[in-house]
Amino acid sequence: MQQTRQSKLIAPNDHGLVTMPSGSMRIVQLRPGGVINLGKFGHFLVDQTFGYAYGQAFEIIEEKKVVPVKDLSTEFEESREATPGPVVPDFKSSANNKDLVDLGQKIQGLTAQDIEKMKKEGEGNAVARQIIEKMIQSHEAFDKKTLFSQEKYLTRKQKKFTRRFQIDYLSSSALVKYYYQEKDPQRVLDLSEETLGLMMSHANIMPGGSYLVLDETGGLLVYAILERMQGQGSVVWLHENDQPNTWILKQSGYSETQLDEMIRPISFLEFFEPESHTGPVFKFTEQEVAEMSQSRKQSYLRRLAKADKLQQTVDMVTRNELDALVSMSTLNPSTLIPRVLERLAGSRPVVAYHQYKEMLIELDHILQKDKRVIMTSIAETKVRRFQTVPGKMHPLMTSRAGGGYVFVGLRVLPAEGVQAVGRGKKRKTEET
Amino acid sequence: MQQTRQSKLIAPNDHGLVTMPSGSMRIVQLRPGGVINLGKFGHFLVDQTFGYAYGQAFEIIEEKKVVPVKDLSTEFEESREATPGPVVPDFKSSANNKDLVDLGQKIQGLTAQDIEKMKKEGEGNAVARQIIEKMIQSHEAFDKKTLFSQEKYLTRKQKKFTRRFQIDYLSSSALVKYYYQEKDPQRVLDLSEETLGLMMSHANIMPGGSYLVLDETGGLLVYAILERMQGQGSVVWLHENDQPNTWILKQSGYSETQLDEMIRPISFLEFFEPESHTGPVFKFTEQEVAEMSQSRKQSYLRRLAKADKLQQTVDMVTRNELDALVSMSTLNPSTLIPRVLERLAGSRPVVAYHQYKEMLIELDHILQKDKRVIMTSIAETKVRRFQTVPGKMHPLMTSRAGGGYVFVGLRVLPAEGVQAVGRGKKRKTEET
Amino acid sequence: MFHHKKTIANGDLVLVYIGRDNLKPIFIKEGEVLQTRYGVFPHDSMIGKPFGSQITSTKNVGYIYLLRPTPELWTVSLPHRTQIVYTPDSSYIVQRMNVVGGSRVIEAGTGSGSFTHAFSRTVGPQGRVFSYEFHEQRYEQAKQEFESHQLENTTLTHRDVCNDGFSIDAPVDAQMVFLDLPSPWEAITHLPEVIAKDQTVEICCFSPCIEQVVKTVEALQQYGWTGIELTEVQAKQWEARKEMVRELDDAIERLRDVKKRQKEGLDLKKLPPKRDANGEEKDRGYNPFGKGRRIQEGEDGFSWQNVSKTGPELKTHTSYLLFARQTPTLGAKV
Amino acid sequence: MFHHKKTIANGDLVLVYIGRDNLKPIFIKEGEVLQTRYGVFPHDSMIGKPFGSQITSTKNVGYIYLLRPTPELWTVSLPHRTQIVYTPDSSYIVQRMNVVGGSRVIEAGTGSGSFTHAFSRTVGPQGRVFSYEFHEQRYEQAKQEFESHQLENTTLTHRDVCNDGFSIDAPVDAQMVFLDLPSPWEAITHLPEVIAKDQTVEICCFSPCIEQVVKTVEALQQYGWTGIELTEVQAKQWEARKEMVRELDDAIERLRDVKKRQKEGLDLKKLPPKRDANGEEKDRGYNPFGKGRRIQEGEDGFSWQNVSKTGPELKTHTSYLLFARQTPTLGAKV
Repeated sequence: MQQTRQSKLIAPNDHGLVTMPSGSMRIVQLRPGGVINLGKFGHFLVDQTFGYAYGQAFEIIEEKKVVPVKDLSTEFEESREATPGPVVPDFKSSANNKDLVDLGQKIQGLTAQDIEKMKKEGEGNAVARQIIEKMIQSHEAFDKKTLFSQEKYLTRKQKKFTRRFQIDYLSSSALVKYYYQEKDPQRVLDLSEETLGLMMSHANIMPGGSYLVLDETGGLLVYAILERMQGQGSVVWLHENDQPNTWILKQSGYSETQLDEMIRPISFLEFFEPESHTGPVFKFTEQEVAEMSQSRKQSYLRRLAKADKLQQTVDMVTRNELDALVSMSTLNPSTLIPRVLERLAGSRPVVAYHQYKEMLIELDHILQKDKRVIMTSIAETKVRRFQTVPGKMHPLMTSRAGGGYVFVGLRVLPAEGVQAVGRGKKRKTEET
Repeated sequence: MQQTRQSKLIAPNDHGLVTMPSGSMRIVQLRPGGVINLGKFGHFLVDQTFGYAYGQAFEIIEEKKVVPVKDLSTEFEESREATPGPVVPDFKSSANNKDLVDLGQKIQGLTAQDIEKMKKEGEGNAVARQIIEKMIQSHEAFDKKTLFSQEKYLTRKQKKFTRRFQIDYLSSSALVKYYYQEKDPQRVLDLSEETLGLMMSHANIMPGGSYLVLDETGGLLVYAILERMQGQGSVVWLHENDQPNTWILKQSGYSETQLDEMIRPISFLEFFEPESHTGPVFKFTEQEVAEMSQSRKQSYLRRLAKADKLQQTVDMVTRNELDALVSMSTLNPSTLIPRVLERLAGSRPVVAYHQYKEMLIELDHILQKDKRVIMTSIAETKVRRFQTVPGKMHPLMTSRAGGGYVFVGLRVLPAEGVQAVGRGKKRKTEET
Repeated sequence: MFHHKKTIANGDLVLVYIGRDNLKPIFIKEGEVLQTRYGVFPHDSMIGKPFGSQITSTKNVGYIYLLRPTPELWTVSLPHRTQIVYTPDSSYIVQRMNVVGGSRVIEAGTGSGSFTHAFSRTVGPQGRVFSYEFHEQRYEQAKQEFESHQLENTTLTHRDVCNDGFSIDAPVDAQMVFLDLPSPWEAITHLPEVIAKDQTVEICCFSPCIEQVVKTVEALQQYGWTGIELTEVQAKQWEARKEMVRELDDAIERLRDVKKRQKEGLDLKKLPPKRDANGEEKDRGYNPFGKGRRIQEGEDGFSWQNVSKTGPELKTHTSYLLFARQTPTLGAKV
Repeated sequence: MFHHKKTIANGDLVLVYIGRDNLKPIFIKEGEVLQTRYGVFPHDSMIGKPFGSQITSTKNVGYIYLLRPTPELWTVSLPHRTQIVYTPDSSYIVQRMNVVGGSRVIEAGTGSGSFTHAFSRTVGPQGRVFSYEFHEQRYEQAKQEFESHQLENTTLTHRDVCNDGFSIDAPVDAQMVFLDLPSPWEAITHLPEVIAKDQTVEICCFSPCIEQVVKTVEALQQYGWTGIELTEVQAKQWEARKEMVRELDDAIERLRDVKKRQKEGLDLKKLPPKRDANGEEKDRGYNPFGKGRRIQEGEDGFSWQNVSKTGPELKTHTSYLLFARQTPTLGAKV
């Protein structure tokens, strides 16, 4: 099957991630003819972005009109233009002068009249520089009297007025970052981008696999797996309701048909008691089918197809052919995971996420003693991001906490009646 | 009381921390006339170090003879001498040549004869440089063919042959680092230097205080507190045996008398049931005392003094005058801490260490609901150290794990019959 | 300011706890009152009370705690004039440099005085803190504050140490130096005049950016400081929480129940809620997880697991801490 | 090498699990045997068995597992020729750069090929990995390994990319670039020839030292790469353990018991141990914590709390990861 997601060019009706220079993000649907509102930064016509590469940054230069620009951030442009003295903003536009007057009024030690007077006493940048210098000297909010922090202050002011944004492809990373950093980490059970990546690798996700998945994030995990598989393979989605919650998947850009091909939902009842809860749908005769109304016939055919698919899924499951278990569930891992891992083929990863490490400890104890699982551990990963500005590099001062934990193990096929001769983890004995 | 610890100059009979360029450490007692054996690095006469400042680095230049040197590490000297080409070791001594031949023999692509041939074909550093270059080209263990890693390789070789060491004052930091990084973290319950510092600050340790302490490390915590107090104040040492285990304190350099003045041991029975387990010692009449043998009299006077001191300690405790609780105990914190914190004065810190965070969670739950305690949290701190070599700065690749966790709270005096009007932590409610 | 007193007296500084991150410093003064959202609290009712007392307002609605000042509490309550040094950094610096009762410490710049308080507490009456601030206004504010807080062991000087050094009329002989300056390499040149000559002296430079660290390493080397080591402190705070333990079997049972009712034609959502005698909503059908209503953490009738959680935001960087020391070569004495 | 097969066949690569950090790669060959400390394991007995099978030795003492190769397991088992890229780093890089089935990736240098395997697994049959190694011997070893591992989607080139660039006879059009080189700024200049022109291209540079990072940032800027961000990954592994819960009341009771016996003149230590019917040592007096004997974690008769513990050593630094991207300005189409 060919590649199912076009992630290169901004295309009509795509969902995309819009990022601002401040780092704030939003998910938008790029409808042809639509207008996206960026609050105080203005609006832009969606049509003007189609055909550009995802990752393109734009600047709103006039009402709704955008032009492509090189970078979302203006940092590097500023540092290239930096003058040896204190940083001086552009004083040509009256808008900026007004900003300075506003600024001045907030400062002890200088009144608005003082500032006006200084500006009148000379013209152009020399005066502006004096103004800035005097303001810096008296401004409380200046941490230290250095070029370094003045730039920071003015960069911050500048950032507020740069009307730029970037449109990124809505990858699983874009999605998880949006929810985890920006919107509501609990929606994705506090999952971070790096923890998601760790799960994908440990679960050995690759095109053509069949993965047993629990996903209470609304489909983020399923989406990440589909993304890696690019149409080849399937996800058996084990869920505790009538049908899985797919609200994130709806932003994915996959069509219903594509999703239907790749995702095989199965409820707990169907999974654990297939005999009682699956089985052939009542079949009408060809004559009866021909006599049905169009809508009734379609409904019937859909039910048949669904039952057929479910039967295939049940067969896959009961044949123990699944290539990994990847779980993001809030059910007690200690009792859930041992039950479902039985359906994995041999030498297949068991990967279980939980927001709280404490919830995975008992699972590790239980599976350490379970002959069906080896190489268990609980993994934790955290990425530290840096302010990456030449001359002023340092880790970000604050970041989102959390990110979750991942239990990892390998499902094996124990031989019958084997003596555990000096095997298993040596337990440290206590001596008090 | 005057300062009880001389921490400036290396003095006879002190215990000191000896550090090698590799970073390895050992604790030694500097006995006059003694000899300290540093294994393959040689020996040194202790007498030659007295009078130098603690922190002094020395080099063993001849059998047992040491001279003071500027720095333990030779890193900066090397980088100051660095030549533009590949780093060349000193070829004047035959010992080094031998090293190279040995090295050569380990390398595929060059035989010892090749190396000898190259050396014979020329003299001096040019030849040496060729040898090194060729070795680097063919040596498997060279990560990358750059100056950078060659230096690292040769610096490592050089470090092995530099006969330097440093003598540091045995501060609480030196002690905890020695056990935590080098010897056996379990002896200090996996406590790190930074966690110890965090406890000292949160417990508001200052000269003149009276601190209620549990210490299962053999006295490291007590020592840290005494160190901060410099003879002014006291430690009420609550322990679960006949007497506290003081094996670390024995290295402290405090005399028995000094320790006796500052430390007030009290057992659990004496603490919780003072009426049953403390009380006046049977007193002999003056006449009877005068007739005692010297040893029996001393023993009797000691018993009296001890009972007297214990009574004072009990009084301090029962008057609820203690200035902080600082606990390093392996007893269940949930049942221990609430019982002992009662003896704190109002607005006094409650600080409880445990190696495992999970052991402090229930304590936090319990004290969140305890009206006697506010501002609870569990703190964790970890220091990351860097290889601090100009041009090659990066965090250390590996470090000791662990370091422990600290519960922190503040003991308060609840008013009678107060309504908890919308107070306390808002519990996040679950909606499933 | 840092004492072992048990009882509040007139003139004392008290940190009034109004909420977890809401500590208000007040000086007790006869006749005055404290206004808070919980009502009015007369100072006279505080005098003679033990530190740590919980006090209710005159209306007896809500309450406060009267806390004894410590540097750690002060760090939470003080008005920030600059970025302050928080307890995970300051406690490590103090521990590592072996600042103890009687120590003599240099600190530049003073900034908001947060660390000055921590030093003052630790060195005690026998120790000395020499603090330097170049910014006039901040100097004035700190001066006033240190005086009203009675930091008698602290000497504050208005000085640009980078240009004009550290020397003052009194002997300094610092054993530990803490530099929180944009360009510490400029100040390092002036240190020889003011550090102790009879022992190893420790230094810590506090810089946010890597490039500053690199320059400072150079300067330290140049001026004979050794054992130069860059470090950074990563600290976290955890809170005890409870997570509902949801069992697979209960989930299966609930699904079975739902399916059964579906078959029976009941649409659970459309019916009005059942209520019990108290008017509380009763669960319809099998509802082992309290679905559809708000559950209190730890509530009876459910199974709970103790877990720990960090706050939503982590302080991932304050500054780099660069340590070094300088050892005078003293003579050996046998 | 990376397949979904369930059953072991002749010629397959199998990772034999002998112990937790002891994975031995073998190629199944009829007639051959595997020697381990547990005895002899004929390959013939492995053929036809499912991957993941536990096999006992001919002596039926001890056992091994026959594992299907994955890059993560390979990382544990491979012979290190250079410092390798471990899973916490590689998994983040792959996720962040959005490497998926069908992707085209450049990697330089190949090193020990650990990351090459991870890329190969992820891009799958439709994707391509272009790997470059300058060191001749390492190139030869990798070549042989990739061939025997049948990494058919991987093209290995012996090249010093810093001087001679990346171009090869076939089209590269890389969408992602991973540079693990001492001087990545030298290689960056050659990238325009080999990266895709119809979409944003992602890059990640892997450097241990800060100074390398600073230089690379400059070069990236210079060559039009944007969104430059420095990151580092800090990962930990935890293990479930049990800690004995020792109650204060039991400690008090034990002390009371000790004191009582002391008063009664018994010296517990001097007596020979009491033994029970099985010859096991019986506790003398009140001994709620099993003092004096070795207790198994979780042993009955004591109270236990689940805890987690990290290994004794932590990997605190592998390298800095510097990310950036390059977006071609394509025309807008309505």
